[in-house]
Amino acid sequence: MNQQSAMRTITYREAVREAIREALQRDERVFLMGEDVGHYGGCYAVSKGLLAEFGPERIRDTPLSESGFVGAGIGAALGGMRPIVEVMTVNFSLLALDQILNNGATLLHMSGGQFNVPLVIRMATGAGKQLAAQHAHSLEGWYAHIPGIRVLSPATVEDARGMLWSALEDPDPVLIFENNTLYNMEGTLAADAGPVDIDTARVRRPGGDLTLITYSASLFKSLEAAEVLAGEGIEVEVIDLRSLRPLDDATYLASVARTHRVLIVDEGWRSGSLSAEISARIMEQGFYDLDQPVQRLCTAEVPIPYAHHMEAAALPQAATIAEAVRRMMTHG
Amino acid sequence: MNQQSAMRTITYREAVREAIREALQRDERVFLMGEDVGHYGGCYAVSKGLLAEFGPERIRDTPLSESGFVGAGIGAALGGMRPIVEVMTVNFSLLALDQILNNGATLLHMSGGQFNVPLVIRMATGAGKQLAAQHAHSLEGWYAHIPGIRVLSPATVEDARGMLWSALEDPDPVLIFENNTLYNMEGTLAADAGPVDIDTARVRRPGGDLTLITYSASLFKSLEAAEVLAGEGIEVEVIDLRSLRPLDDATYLASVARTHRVLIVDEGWRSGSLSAEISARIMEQGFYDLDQPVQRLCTAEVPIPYAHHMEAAALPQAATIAEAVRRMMTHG
Amino acid sequence: MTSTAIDRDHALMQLHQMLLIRRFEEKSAELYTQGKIRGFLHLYIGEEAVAVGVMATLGPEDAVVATYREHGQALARGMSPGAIMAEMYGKVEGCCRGRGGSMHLFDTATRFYGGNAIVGGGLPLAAGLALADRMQGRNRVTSCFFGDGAVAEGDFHESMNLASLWRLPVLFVCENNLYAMGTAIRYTQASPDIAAKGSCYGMASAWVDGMDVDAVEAAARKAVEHIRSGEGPYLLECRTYRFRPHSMFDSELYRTKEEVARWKERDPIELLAGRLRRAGLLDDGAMTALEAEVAGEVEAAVAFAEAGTWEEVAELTRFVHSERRAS
Amino acid sequence: MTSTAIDRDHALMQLHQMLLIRRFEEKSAELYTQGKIRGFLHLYIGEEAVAVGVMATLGPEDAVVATYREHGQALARGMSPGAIMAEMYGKVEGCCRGRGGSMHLFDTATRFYGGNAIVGGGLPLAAGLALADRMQGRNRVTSCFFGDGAVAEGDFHESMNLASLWRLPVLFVCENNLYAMGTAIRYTQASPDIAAKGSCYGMASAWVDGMDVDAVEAAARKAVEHIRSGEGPYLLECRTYRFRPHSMFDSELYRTKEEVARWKERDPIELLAGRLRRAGLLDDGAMTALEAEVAGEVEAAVAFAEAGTWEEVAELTRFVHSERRAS
Ligand SMILES: Cc1ncc(C[n+]2csc(CCOP(=O)(O)OP(=O)(O)O)c2C)c(N)n1
Ligand SMILES: Cc1ncc(C[n+]2csc(CCOP(=O)(O)OP(=O)(O)O)c2C)c(N)n1
Ligand SMILES: [Mg+2]
Ligand SMILES: [Mg+2]
Repeated sequence: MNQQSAMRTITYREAVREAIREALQRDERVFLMGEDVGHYGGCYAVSKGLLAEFGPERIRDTPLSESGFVGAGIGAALGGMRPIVEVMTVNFSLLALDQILNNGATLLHMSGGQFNVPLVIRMATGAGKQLAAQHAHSLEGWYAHIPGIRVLSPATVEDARGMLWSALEDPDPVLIFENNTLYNMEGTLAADAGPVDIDTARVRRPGGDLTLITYSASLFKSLEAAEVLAGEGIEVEVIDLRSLRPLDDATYLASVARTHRVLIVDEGWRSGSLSAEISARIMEQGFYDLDQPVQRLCTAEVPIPYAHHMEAAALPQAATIAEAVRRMMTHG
Repeated sequence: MNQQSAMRTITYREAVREAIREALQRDERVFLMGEDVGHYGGCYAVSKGLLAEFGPERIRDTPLSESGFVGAGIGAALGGMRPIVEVMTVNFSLLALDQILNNGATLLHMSGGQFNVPLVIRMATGAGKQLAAQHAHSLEGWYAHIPGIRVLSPATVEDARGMLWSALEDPDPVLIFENNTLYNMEGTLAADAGPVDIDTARVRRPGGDLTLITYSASLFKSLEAAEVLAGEGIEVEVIDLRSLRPLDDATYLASVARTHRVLIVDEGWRSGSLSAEISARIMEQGFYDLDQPVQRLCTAEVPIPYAHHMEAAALPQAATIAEAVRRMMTHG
Repeated sequence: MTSTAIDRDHALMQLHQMLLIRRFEEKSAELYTQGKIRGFLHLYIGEEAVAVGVMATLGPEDAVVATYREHGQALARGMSPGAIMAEMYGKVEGCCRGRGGSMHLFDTATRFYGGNAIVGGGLPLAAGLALADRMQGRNRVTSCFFGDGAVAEGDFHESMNLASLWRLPVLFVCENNLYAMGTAIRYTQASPDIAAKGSCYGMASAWVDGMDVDAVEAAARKAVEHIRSGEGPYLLECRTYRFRPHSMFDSELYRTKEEVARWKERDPIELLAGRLRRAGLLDDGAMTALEAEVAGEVEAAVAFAEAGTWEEVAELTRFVHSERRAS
Repeated sequence: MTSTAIDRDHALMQLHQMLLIRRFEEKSAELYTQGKIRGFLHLYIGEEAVAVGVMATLGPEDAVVATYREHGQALARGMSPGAIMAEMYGKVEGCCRGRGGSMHLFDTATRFYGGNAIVGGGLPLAAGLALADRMQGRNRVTSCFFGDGAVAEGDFHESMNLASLWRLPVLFVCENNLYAMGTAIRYTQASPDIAAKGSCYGMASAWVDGMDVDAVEAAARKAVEHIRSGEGPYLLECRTYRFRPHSMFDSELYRTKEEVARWKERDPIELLAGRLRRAGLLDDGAMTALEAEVAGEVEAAVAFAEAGTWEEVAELTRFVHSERRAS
């Protein structure tokens, strides 16, 4: 079998579903719990079919009780299970934030190392579907502030498939954010795709002129912009962070040392976004490599509006990314 | 009456209490609501005596229902009242974060400008009292990520006294964070102290060698460090941010243009803290003024431990601040 | 006017409102498939008697807090169909300048406070609005609509307790349509008798057939009287059913066609129309005329929305904060 | 051993435990004023019968989730007094290396899961621990202690519903001491009958005199049997009173000295001791011996704490994450 034939096309949604199915098959301590994961098949149809395959104990529909079932996930993890808790969107997860921060992220340290919490929480995130101000925020970068948890942001089908496995092997809480605009995206995957490393960032496109640091759905907008810019003679190196906490400083600093210019693209609200942390770290660790100040392109600091043109205007887009790069290349 | 005699000494606690009392006297739409604000006299004794003075309708003890009573505060503000909602500590406010972000901060924009929320939320914040990992976090910088709210951080008795007035005049939600280590602090206040501006940062100590940006309790540690450093011939300009959202960029950028060196001291966890945002802004707007990279001194990224020495080690202290400045002055 | 004439006018008004909701939403679904409306669209079809029955008992000074499934409440409350439709088009002439869409209808004129898309998130607001009324000595009622799914949320519990503890003038209306998205109430409630939960909060409560607009109105009237007389809040469970999928993305794996068909036999519009016909208050001609009138209203709403304009992109950051200082 | 001998041993064990809690805490308060213990210190004095009565009904495989007022539970569960005292000193020999202090006692050996200082925050954990047991087919009980104040929190509601819906083996123990900090239950509960709230969740429940250790134990035993037989969770309200201020910072403006004095007449230790004396199972000599034994234990705990060492500052970031991979 040649390499070509060992690849297959799969959607992001299917990749997540496969990852869940396989986890359920591999380890009987694993179960999926959340609103509408069972009979409905998942709000984004991720878990469709799993109830029939694994039954209602392991594909567990919960009442609308975000704090309750996330906390129960923490308790079940303490009790020896390996729960995958799905919170429908990051917006609703605020209802469970006390459990996530004050218990999930804290118990191990506070108990002097006695009680670890091997829990995975999956959430949809992101705008772009006209779901308006209570369904469209990107708070994954905000979650990355919390010590004691890992925050992952799979952009590719390979990561959608592989990060869950690795997350389940982690002894501590891992939050996985799936951008809701990616579920229908197709990508190719090795037939034998397995776990992926969750510690490092990846250069998704090499380039020598400017380092573009991003993650999740913005990766594709950035790659699109990079393609356009390549036609103009500007070679952008595009880095996919993959893990938002901890950040893999080494990968982007190495790139900065080569390109001397940095643009960070982040779908979070600008002030206090993850892009600020990355800029600050480059300030601290890469200052003398810089030819010009690090720039950021983020979501406008507004509750995301419903109207299509307004929502689009609020977010970074391929065109505005390309424009930001061009501005930097002219002024730099 | 000379200027001297028009000043009086007051604790931070009394300053907040006076501010609340006066607001209650000035505007009958104002009321105070929260856990133990009435019969107990306030968890930090801030509201002691107010129940007797204003009665249980306006000094309203609530059940332990953070989401419920913060949401009710939002509703009451919509209904024409001017609530001051007290959440005992920022740690517990996570239980109300959905109401704060998804309703309080969002309603005005989402309703197309129809419904503003004139609400003030006060919370205690900060470590230093050995209250351990569920009572000692400093999340005010994290709150500063949310569009649609103001975030204030009074460090002085003057601000503790005056910011509440200004906050109540704001038509939109204002969060005021009172560091729990400051309540016993004494300061002097003009007898006729009134509202203070809540838009600008203040230079609390001028100096030409280095700009130190901080807020709240760290201000005093920073001033202490600056005093020591002055003895060593290092003149540190200490800036008190006062407002964490919006940030007053102009004040600190002007200082940076004079000193060319910046240290930010922030009691939040380092990654994703407010210090990152400020560093990123200086990167963007003050890069060419810098002689060396902006540095940050923050709280260690750990749940705050109980033991005194461990808690102290987790936080920025006058000594570690001075040391950080010295390092910068030698290497710069 | 004779009392029969009054009754007839009132009944026809109810029918009119329910029909308007029905046709307005049918049109919305059509427009959704055409891509004119996007985002999430939750239809109220089948549940019209609840909104219409309750709204009839409220005065203009009263307030309404609803969920993301709120076209019915908005229309029954008297909001402009054109402004609602334009909102769903995302036009600046929409009731929220196109920023909210279907899930976030707001209106100062009718005291309509959303359109809340966080399940349970409207309940604390309602308690607060009622608190403001009570503290300002206004004899108003805040009605708060939510689904059976919301009952499991902590906010339900906290708000019910607060409202009862402080005797706040809130009418809690639970629209129990037996499902929260695709999760049947037996999977969400250990004890599915929602009205009975009032007792744990010392709150008066009742349940009513939510397909019968007269029954809903009578029950709501009793509840509102209770509230206005200062006896505290009231929980009214309306047992109803949604005829359509949860939203436009739902393949309805979780319930049978037969179950849906059985409930459709109790269509609230048919129920009322049949009753009126039997009482001789409605005939084919009147029904045709009513349908035509409603069709005209829906058409006008669509025309208004179509003619609408887009908010300037430069306005994106407008209203993050107020443009005026507080008074 | 005769059954009377068993009863006597058991009663003396109860008395011993209650006395140990009492003297341990009296000592803690003293050490607090000396500055040896800092942070928040919440004493259980007056409520000893609850922890002691309930713990007697649990086996070593069962689990305990408690609040920030948990010295009583920790001691009654069999955690080492020395490790608890060292924890409050902030020493590395403490049960959490001095990181938790009084509010955060944890212990793997006795399955003691805190020490949770977010009111209500332990309830979802308890539901989850019980879920793990059920899914793994272990016939264990998770006991979960919380105060009357916690009942108003959304987490109470969500956890009660979840536990009952899924028939999870949780014993919910509400320590109703009539106050949440300084707020009397009449200001926090619209309907102050906590045991009655079980009905809204279809959960078996009862209340019991929390000053009478035998009554608590009997009630808890019944509840635990119910749970172990697979009939689902149980809510047990224990009516009790704290004799001391809420914490060391409380000036107790919210209750009268007379009220406190009245409750002290029902001191759980005196109640049991009196009963034993009347039954001829306890005399002055035995009591003196017991006091001496307990004093020795407390002294040993203090000595252990005093002899303890400080965690290295370099260890500050240890255990933010686990040091091993998951198995
Ligand atoms: C806090 C929260 N959790 C989850 C959702 C996703 N969601 C939207 S509607 C819905 C079902 C709500 O059911 P119910 O309360 O019965 O109202 P219905 O849709 O039946 O009118 C869910 C789970 C949400 N919007 N908010
Ligand atoms: C969520 C939360 N809100 C507020 C507090 C502050 N607080 C600590 S103990 C307490 C009173 C709790 O009362 P109760 O549940 O009756 O327990 P008791 O102290 O009487 O044992 C309060 C308000 C907290 N720790 N957590
Ligand atoms: Mg429903
Ligand atoms: Mg209590």
